[in-house]
This record gives sequence, C-alpha cells and structure tokens, in this order.
Amino acid sequence: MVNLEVNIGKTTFKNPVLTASGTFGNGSEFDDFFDVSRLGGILLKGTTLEPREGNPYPRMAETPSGMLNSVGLQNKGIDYFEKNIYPKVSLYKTNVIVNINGNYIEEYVELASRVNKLDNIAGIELNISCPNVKMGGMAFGTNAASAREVTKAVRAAYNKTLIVKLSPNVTSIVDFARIAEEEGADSISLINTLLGMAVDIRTLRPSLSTITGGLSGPAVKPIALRMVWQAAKAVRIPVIGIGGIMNSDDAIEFIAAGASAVQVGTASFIDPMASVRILEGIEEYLTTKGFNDIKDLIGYINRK
Amino acid sequence: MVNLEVNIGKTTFKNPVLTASGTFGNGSEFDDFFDVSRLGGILLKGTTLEPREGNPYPRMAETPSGMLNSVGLQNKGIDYFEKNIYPKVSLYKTNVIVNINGNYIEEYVELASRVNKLDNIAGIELNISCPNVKMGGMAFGTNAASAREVTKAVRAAYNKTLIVKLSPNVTSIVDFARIAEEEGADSISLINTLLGMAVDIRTLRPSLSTITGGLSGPAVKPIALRMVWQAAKAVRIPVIGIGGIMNSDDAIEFIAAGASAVQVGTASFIDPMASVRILEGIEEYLTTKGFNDIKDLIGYINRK
Amino acid sequence: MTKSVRNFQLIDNKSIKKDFYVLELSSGQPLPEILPGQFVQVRVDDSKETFLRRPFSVHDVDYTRNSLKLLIQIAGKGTSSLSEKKPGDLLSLVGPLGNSFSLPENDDRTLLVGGGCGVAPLLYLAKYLKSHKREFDILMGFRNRDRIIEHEEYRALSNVYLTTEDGSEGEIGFVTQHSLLRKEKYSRIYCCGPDAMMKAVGKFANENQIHCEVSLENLMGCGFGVCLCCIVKTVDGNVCSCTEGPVFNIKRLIW
Amino acid sequence: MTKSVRNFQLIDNKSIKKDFYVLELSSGQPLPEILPGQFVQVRVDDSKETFLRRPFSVHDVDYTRNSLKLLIQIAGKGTSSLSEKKPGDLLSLVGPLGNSFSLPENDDRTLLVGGGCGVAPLLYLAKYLKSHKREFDILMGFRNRDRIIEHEEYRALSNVYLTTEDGSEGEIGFVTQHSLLRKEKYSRIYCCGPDAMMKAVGKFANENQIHCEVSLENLMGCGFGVCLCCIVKTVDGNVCSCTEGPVFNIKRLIW
Ligand SMILES: Cc1cc2nc3c(=O)[nH]c(=O)nc-3n(C[C@H](O)[C@H](O)[C@H](O)COP(=O)(O)OP(=O)(O)OC[C@H]3O[C@@H](n4cnc5c(N)ncnc54)[C@H](O)[C@@H]3O)c2cc1C
Ligand SMILES: Cc1cc2nc3c(=O)[nH]c(=O)nc-3n(C[C@H](O)[C@H](O)[C@H](O)COP(=O)(O)OP(=O)(O)OC[C@H]3O[C@@H](n4cnc5c(N)ncnc54)[C@H](O)[C@@H]3O)c2cc1C
Ligand SMILES: Cc1cc2nc3c(=O)[nH]c(=O)nc-3n(C[C@H](O)[C@H](O)[C@H](O)COP(=O)(O)O)c2cc1C
Ligand SMILES: Cc1cc2nc3c(=O)[nH]c(=O)nc-3n(C[C@H](O)[C@H](O)[C@H](O)COP(=O)(O)O)c2cc1C
Ligand code: FES
Ligand code: FES
Repeated sequence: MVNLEVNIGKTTFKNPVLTASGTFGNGSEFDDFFDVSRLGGILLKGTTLEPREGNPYPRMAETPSGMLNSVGLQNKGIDYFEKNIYPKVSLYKTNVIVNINGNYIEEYVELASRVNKLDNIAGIELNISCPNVKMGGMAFGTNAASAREVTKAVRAAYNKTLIVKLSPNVTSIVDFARIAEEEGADSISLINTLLGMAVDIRTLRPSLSTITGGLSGPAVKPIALRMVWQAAKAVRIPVIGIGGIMNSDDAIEFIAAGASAVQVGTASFIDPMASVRILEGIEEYLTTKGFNDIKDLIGYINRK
Repeated sequence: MVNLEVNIGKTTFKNPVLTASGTFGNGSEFDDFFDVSRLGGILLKGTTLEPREGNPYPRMAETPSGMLNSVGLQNKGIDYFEKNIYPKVSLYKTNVIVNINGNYIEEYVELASRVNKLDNIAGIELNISCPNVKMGGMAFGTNAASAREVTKAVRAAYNKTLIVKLSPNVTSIVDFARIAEEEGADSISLINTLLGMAVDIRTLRPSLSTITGGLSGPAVKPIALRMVWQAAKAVRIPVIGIGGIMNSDDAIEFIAAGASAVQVGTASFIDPMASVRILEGIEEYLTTKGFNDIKDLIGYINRK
Repeated sequence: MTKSVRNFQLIDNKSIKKDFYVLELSSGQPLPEILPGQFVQVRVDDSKETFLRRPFSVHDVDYTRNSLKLLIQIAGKGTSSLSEKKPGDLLSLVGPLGNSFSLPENDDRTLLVGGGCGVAPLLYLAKYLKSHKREFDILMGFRNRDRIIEHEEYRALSNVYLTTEDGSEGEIGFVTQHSLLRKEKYSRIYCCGPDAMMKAVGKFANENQIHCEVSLENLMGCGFGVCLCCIVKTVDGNVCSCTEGPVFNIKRLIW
Repeated sequence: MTKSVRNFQLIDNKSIKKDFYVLELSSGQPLPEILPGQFVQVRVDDSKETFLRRPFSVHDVDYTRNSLKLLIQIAGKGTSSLSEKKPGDLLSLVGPLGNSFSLPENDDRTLLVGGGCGVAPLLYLAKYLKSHKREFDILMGFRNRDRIIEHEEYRALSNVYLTTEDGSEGEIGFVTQHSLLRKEKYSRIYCCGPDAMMKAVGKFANENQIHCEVSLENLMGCGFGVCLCCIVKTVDGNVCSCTEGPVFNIKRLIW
C-alpha cells in the first residue's frame, strides 16, 4: 500500500487529488458518477458576498486543446451557500474548501470571517486571479501590493487552512508566490486561467460576450507546470498544481515538478470521472515505480 | 482581385503573410516545397554577433497542440550571414527581415548597423523575447526600462523598417507595445514563445536539457490573439500577429483582431506549405466575404 | 435516470439525406430510463480539433436492444467526424442529461413542431406520447423538398403536416403560416428547431395562450451543470440550459 | 530527390510481429529518387495527442508501383495510431528527407548491422547495394527469438547472421560478440539500432579502423532543417540530424 497522504496547512488530505473551483459545481453534480468522498478534497465554485449573475451568453469557446470561459463568477452568494450548499457538502467525507472572491478587500475579509464559522469547511482558497470580472479578481492577483494587502487581511480573519490562488498573467510568478508565503498563506495554488480570446470568423465578432476570457485545459499545461516548478522552488509552503491536468501522467508531472497536490479542472467536463481516474493512476504509477509514499515524488526532478 | 498589400514602416508587403523567425530557416529549406517569393516576407533565423552553438540536446518536447523548444539561438553569426546567407536570400523577390539578438545593448546596436548596410534586407526584427538564452533575450523584453533602452539604441543605429518582437511573458503587453512605439519602432510583432516546461514521467527528468523552454503552436493562439488585440488598440503603429497560426482561419482571426500582417511559425514544421496555403485561404475568404482590400479586415471586430 | 459515462458501440450509421446521419448505438448494459428531450454528450476521439464533447438529443431509444439513436447534422469538425464512424466503433457518451418535455394532460390538444435538425428529439417524444396514449399532431418545416427528413417515421405515429419555404412540398412558408394553426385549437405545443422558428412559434403560442415548450441548443462545456457556460436568461435569472433545460416553457424565457 | 508534401494511400498494413507493422503506401504520382537511409515525416491525423509529424526510415521502395514501405514499431501514441490504419486510408508524408548511407567502394568488405526496429532502413539499403553489385553480409541482433523480425527478407539478399541476448536463436549475446566479427575482416559497417548497439558497434569499428556509418533517431520537430531541434554533437559543432544525418560517419560524432 502506497501512502498518498499530504498535509497542507492545518489540513490533512488523504490523497493529493482535488478538484478545481468552478469546474466541480458543489460536488453533488458528480454523485451519479462516483463517490466524491474518495477525493482528497473538493473546491467549490467561486463564492461572493452577494449573488452574481455572471457575464452574458456566450461565455465559452472551444480552442485547440482547451477552452475559453467568461462565466464571471455566477453564484448565489454566501447567504445561499450557508443555508443550502453547506449542509449538503458537510456530508462528504473529504475536505471541502471554499473559493472566495470579492470586489474589495473588505468583501474578501467578510467572506473569510463567515466561512471561518463553518466547522465542516477545511479551508479557503483566496481567488485573486479570476480574469472574468471587471473589479477585483485578477486585478488583485497581478499587482504585488494588492496581492499582499488582501492576503494579509484575509489571513487575519481566517485561522484554518488558507490557500492563495495565483494568476498566471504576470511577469514573475515567483514574486506572487513569495508574497503569499510572507503574508502567512498556508499554501498557494496555481494556475488560474490565462487571459485569452477567440474570434468567430463567420460573424467576425469575438466568440465571447466579454471579448476576452480565461483559457484552461491541456493547452496551458506546459505554462502551468513551469510556474508550479518556479513557485515550488521559491517558497517553503506547499504548492497545489493546476492547469490542463487530464490524466494521471499529467498529475505526476506536476507532483514531480514540486506540487504537493493537484486540482483537476476542465478535465471533469470531458470525463466526469477524470479526478478519480487520476487518483487511481497516481497510485498505480507509484506502485509500479516502487515509491512507498507520494511525498517521495514531490519535487523529484529537483533532486540530483 | 483583392488588394492584399499592407505597409509596415518603410516597407510595402505584397501580402500580409510572413514567416516567423526560427521556423523558416533561411528560406531555402522551403525552395523544394513552394516559391518562397510568393510570401509577403520572410523572417530569418535569429542572428547574433558571434556564432552560437545553442543549448544541449534534447531541445524539443511535444505538448498538447503545441511544442516546447529550447534551441537557444543556434546560428553561425553575422559574419557568416553576410558572406553566405545574404547573397542567397537577396535573390528572393520578397521582403527579407533579419531577426537580431544580443546579450548586451551594444551587440544589438552593432548588429543593427551591420544589417543597415545590407541593401536587400527590408528590415530588422528586434528580438527582445527569446526565452531560451541565459543573457539578453527575454530579460530585455520583460523589463520596461531595458526594453526602452534597447529599442531606442537600435532605432538610432538603423533607418529602415524596425519591428520589435515582444515577449508574452509579461503582466501587461500594452506597456511594452507603447514603449516600442514611443521609441520609434515602425511596428511590433507578437508573440514570441511562452515560457513552459514538460517532465518525462518515465525518467522523471525534465524533457528539455534547459528544463524550461518556449511554447508555440495552436495551444498559445488564444493568448496571442488576446495580446495582439490589446496591443493593436493601444498603439498606432501596425501590429504583426504571431502565435499558433495553422490555417487561414487562424490568420483571419488575428487580422480581424487588429493585426496588419501575420507570421506563420510552428505550422511550417507540420506542413511546409502552411504559409502559402494560408495566403491562398485569406484571399479566398476576402473574396467570399466581399472584401476588396485586406485593410478593411484589419481590426474589423473593433468597429461597431 | 442515473447519469453515467459509458462506451457505446456503433451498430449502424445511416446517411438519411445530405449532411444528415442516424447513428444507432448500443450499450452492453441495460439503459437507464431516458425521457424525451434529454440529450447525451458525445466524445469525438479522433479529431485533433475537438476538445469538448458534443451534445445531441436522444432521437430514439430501444430498451430491449439497449440501444439509442442520434440524428446528426453536419455542422463542423465534430459532427463531420461522427458522420464517418463505422459499425464497431466505440463512442463514449455521458448521459442521459437535462430535463424533458412534460407529459400533456389527457385532454390536451398537442402539437409537435420541428424544423431542420430540430426534429431530432421529436421522434422519441412522439413515441413516448403515443405509449402514454396521448394524441398529437406533427408539423414540420424545411427549406425545401430536398431538406425534408424522416417524415415517414413520424407519419407512422400521427398526422404529419409539412411546410417548405419554397412550397416544393406541403404548404408554402414557415411553420407558423400553416393553415393547421388557424383550423385547430391546440392547447400545448412542443417545438424544436432553428432559433428563428422557436421564437416565431413561441410568439404564436403566447398570443394564443398556448402552453409551449421549446428545446434550446446552447453551447455547452460540460452538459451536467458544473461549468455554467450554457446559460439562458430567464425570469429567474441566468439558469443552466443543460440542467434546467434544454426544454423550457417559453413563459420562463427572456428572449 | 526533390522534397514534397504528398498524400499516400495505404495499400497494405501487415502486422509482422507483436508491436511491429509494415505499412505499404502508394502515391498517385511517380516517386522521386529515394536513397537508402532517407526518411519521411508522417502526419498522424486522427490522434488528439500527436501534434508533430513522426519520422520513419524508408524500409523499401517500389518505383514501378510508386509505393514505399515503412516498418513501424509501436512506441507511443503516434505509432499506435498508425498501426491501426486500414487500406484506403490516406497518410500525408513529407520526404524524402535526410542524407543516406554512402555507396561502398567496389573492393569494400561490407557489413550491415541492425537491431530491433533499427533494421528498418537496412532492407532498402541491402537492396540498393545489391542493385549496385556490392557484396555484403548482414548481422542482426534481437532480445530473443520472439523479437526477430524479417530475417527471411534479408536472407534473400545475402548471408544473415543472428544473435539473441538469450541464445534462443543464432549466437548468444550482443551483435558485437558474434564470432563473425573475429572471422571476417570488414572494411565498412553500416549500423542502425538501439543507441547502445550503435555505440558498441562504433567502438568496435573505431578500434579496428573500420569505416562505420550509423543512423541516428533524434527527436525531430520539422525533419528538413529549420527547427534546429534534432541536433547531434559532432566535431564540427552541433549539426542537424535531419539534414546532415540521420546517417553519420562515427568519426564525426562526439558520443
Ligand atoms: C441540448 C442540445 C441538443 C442537440 N441536439 C442535436 C441533435 O440531435 N442533432 C444535431 O445534429 N445537433 C444537435 N445539437 C447541436 C450540436 O451539438 C452541434 O451541432 C455540434 O455540437 C456542433 O459540433 P461541430 O464540432 O460539428 O461544430 P463546430 O465546428 O464546433 O462548430 C460549428 C458550428 O456549430 C456551432 N456549435 C458548436 N457547438 C455547439 C453546441 N453545443 N450547440 C449548438 N451549436 C453549436 C458553432 O457555434 C458553430 O457555429 C444539439 C445541441 C444541444 C445543446
Ligand atoms: C530518422 C528517424 C528514423 C526513424 N525510423 C523509424 C522506423 O523506421 N521505424 C520506427 O518504428 N521508428 C522509427 N523512428 C522512431 C520513431 O520516429 C518514433 O518511435 C516515433 O516518432 C514515436 O512516436 P510515438 O507517437 O509513437 O511515441 P511518443 O508517444 O511520442 O513517444 C514514445 C517514446 O518515443 C520517443 N520518441 C518520440 N519521438 C521520437 C523520435 N522522433 N525519434 C525517436 N524517438 C522518439 C519518445 O521520447 C518516447 O520515449 C525513427 C526516428 C528517426 C528520427
Ligand atoms: C468554466 C470555468 C469556471 C471557473 N471558475 C472558477 C472559479 O469560480 N474560481 C476559481 O478560482 N477558478 C475558476 N476556474 C479556474 C479553474 O479552477 C482552474 O484554475 C483552471 O481552469 C485551470 O485548470 P484546468 O486547465 O485543469 O481547467 C474556472 C475554470 C473554468 C474552465
Ligand atoms: C524551434 C523554434 C525556434 C525559434 N527561434 C526563434 C528565433 O530565433 N527568433 C525569434 O524571434 N523567435 C523564434 N521563435 C519564435 C517564433 O518565431 C514564434 O514567435 C513562436 O513560435 C510563436 O509562433 P507559432 O506558434 O506560430 O510558432 C522560435 C520558435 C520555434 C518553435
Ligand atoms: S454545459 Fe456546463 S453547466 Fe451547462
Ligand atoms: S528536425 Fe527540425 S532541424 Fe532537424
């Protein structure tokens, strides 16, 4: 038996396979497909203080080995979350993490304090990297001073596991990784989507109502992997790898490059069972390669 | 007959299809496949003052809808270029542009002065965005002050068409586009490759000898298109679109988003005739859609 | 109606008209209950350019053979690739997905309206209604005689009325111009077809206070409610077309 | 030898051994001259995971039928997909690419050494040598009897000597251990096989001052000299294996 357990912040994950926020609904959408509790953890759809309608249709475009989305954080707000979603996700026997988003630092802080009171939520993922909202979002994640300020403020308001989700749309990912660590984040997760665009040449209009949107899927994997590798070398807190992970081979690349856990995103759209198949594949790989503990694989390529 | 002519700086291009530096050799490699003189222009492999051996093998990895390379500007230097390559490329009846690279500003300037004396070279593409060299390269293209300095210096040394090739590995492409314009560049071309990485999970080693390399191909197209659109709105000089252009549909997306011309890169590896097929496809599209002049398509999506 | 990811084997691929194919797929295991109006998400494996699955309405179901049919119109890369599938090929399907057309009351006068590829879900709906002993008429609109698909299959189930835009078969014009709509007093309309047709039918239904359900074809990322890309503007705000639809009562839609 | 991009039609796909396939492809137009050791770049269209073309040595050429053969060993996604191709399928090839094995002098004692999939270019080389009236022997090494491929084809052309690592056929051990090398005084060796084999053969040739050419299998981006990804370290610096190779005189290589 291989030991798959990893620790991130105050949380123990029974295995390193998590789901990426905004691609896994609130978990229950997957109940028909597999037992969600098998995963190391699930990250819920981005939540805001007030309900949001998101951006107008069309919000999606297919791209080579990827997709663009400009959902824009459509969600029913934290009140609805507490009343209707929290009781349901509390039943899962796995770590549930809430992805929080705000226009202002105060909103992030209020959300963090509200989530702090929810016993069955293992942690917060602080999303400072959503490219699809006009205010907040990526503006925080691409400006060092704002990233610092919001992390510090949320840290003060939240005492369980705090993960800061970084934007890849920056010159130096290492700077932002360090800022998160310095301000007390327990972990960083990366990458969120890359800002992209598509044009419909039949209509000669942008494919998305918002013109630009977030690129995800295997297309971004090489960039994500590079950033995870850079970030993992720069900080001591655990790094969670995200970006184009479609199968266990991809997940293993991230772990070998320094990720302590991975999040499966767009892959779940194409194969709703992707996350659990990745979990099985990692276990098989470790066994075949003779690793007894997933920890021995983390950052393997950096060893000599 | 559709008018395909576009003007960039002091140069008239008979059509907007160029080839991307480092993916088209010195042109002659394509002589067997088609008449290179049909293209609007060709950009030669990156040239440096001294010969360079480039990075060790392996320098390449396939990725989903793309590839990583870390060639590292292997070339025989400007002396060899003048003596052996220049006479040959002078025979092409199309614009030949030299892509120049240096470790220091002085090297860029010396290269520019040397190329300035070559009558049959229509212009220079100033590469401040190569991710695969330890010194110079992308370091210039991701730092605003250096980008400004090198552009200014090369501009002073070169009086024909000067194109600055931008790195996509930055937070704000618009800043760099503006800097190039302010310092007198005739045009900007983008994007160079995105910094990426791959791991071989069989050997648990990085796939490239240099660990990281430059990502190109359709995977990067949505990002490239977004940057071209942003840059074209921010500057008045013409923008040359590059990144994952595989067919005429892709090229049209770039032109409609604001590019005055396009460069075909990785596509030529898979189909050596890609560039000329793209040219034919653009002409057909314009005819079908009832455009008489390519200029009417440039930036079409920005019009109301 | 438990959703699953399953491989189906193609047992037949019939080209029924230029650009239209009927694929029959069978599963090794029993099918779950599938309701009319539901759809499946099909993976297109052998095309470099398709990344996401493609949604198709369930066109027909045969529980005894564990098989279902899809009616596919070539629209682009994915559908072309699917049209070339051969018996024996495996296709991965996620489904059944989405809601369904409602069952009419016993005293409803029901009309099914379809156009172009929009007839796809109506065959299974018609069979379903018939098996539930509901009566209904069918009205189908096409561009011209050459575009008409499958009306024989429908004739076996009920009265079929046709319009073509050029009058080459049936009445001339659009479905909403068919004389039937002036003669008969329907209390319930189910419609699937091009947007313009659904809007025209919806308008007609509204004006005549007829209960009307339409099946929408929004772009879909996942098909089961997690990507929030397939939204439709309704009186209740943006809702997912893949879970709260694809069938909507037109009263709910903000068109 | 003008290079071109062309569609070939698959006329035969024969599985000759587990994981080994011989594909015969024919072109509508006459083939250009193809030299032994040259290769083609094959596009793998129906696999989502292959982006670049895949290089394969020309295994055989039939100018009268405008056809050529490739010997393909399954190594990953691209080769698996190619192994499933059926007669009638079209494949896009770029070629002929690369340099070739040199023609031996009339008085050369020549030996062809191949192992595993590295025998691919040797069949065409052997036929070429024969048609140029050169004499040669063939030495082939495999892991065991079950891995031996195509030695009958070679026997028709000359003497074939075998080694297997377990001695299940021919002499036991590696090719460099075969008694032939102690008995015969060769002046020229052509080798293609796994890296370790080529290095061992190269070492033997060097020690015995035998002219030796090996065919390398570097990763290739383009195949015709523009991406500079396929480099080999030589005494003249980094050179492209796709244009200055794939065949190299071992004296030039820095191994
Ligand atoms: C619930 C639902 C049920 C459907 N049922 C059927 C059916 O029974 N038979 C059938 O032939 N088609 C049906 N469609 C439409 C079908 O999904 C699209 O035609 C198909 O996805 C196009 O894929 P492609 O790769 O061939 O086209 P692409 O090359 O991807 O695009 C070609 C064109 O099709 C449009 N398109 C792409 N994806 C979709 C999509 N998901 N929905 C609508 N348009 C799209 C694009 O905008 C573009 O205009 C249905 C769609 C939905 C949402
Ligand atoms: C000049 C030349 C001639 C060749 N001739 C033949 C031949 O006649 N028959 C034959 O079966 N194979 C030949 N090869 C090797 C063949 O090209 C690779 O096996 C093939 O590209 C692997 O593709 P894949 O998609 O199946 O494997 P992938 O899934 O891409 O990779 C599987 C493994 O193959 C390795 N590989 C990938 N691409 C290459 C490559 N271009 N060269 C070498 N290894 C690679 C990878 O590193 C990996 O270890 C030749 C290679 C070269 C360069
Ligand atoms: C449709 C969609 C919605 C998303 N919504 C969110 C979100 O609400 N919050 C967030 O932090 N990330 C969101 N993301 C980003 C993903 O969590 C993930 O970072 C990104 O998609 C890259 O991973 P992938 O390539 O595996 O999908 C979303 C991504 C997609 C495709
Ligand atoms: C193998 C390879 C070598 C390259 N060499 C250079 C170079 O010497 N100079 C340069 O400016 N860009 C170089 N590039 C970048 C391309 O010119 C182009 O900007 C990039 O590949 C994106 O375009 P594409 O996706 O169409 O390939 C190289 C790209 C590749 C793939
Ligand atoms: S298609 Fe993803 S939510 Fe409807
Ligand atoms: S494979 Fe591109 S230069 Fe050799």
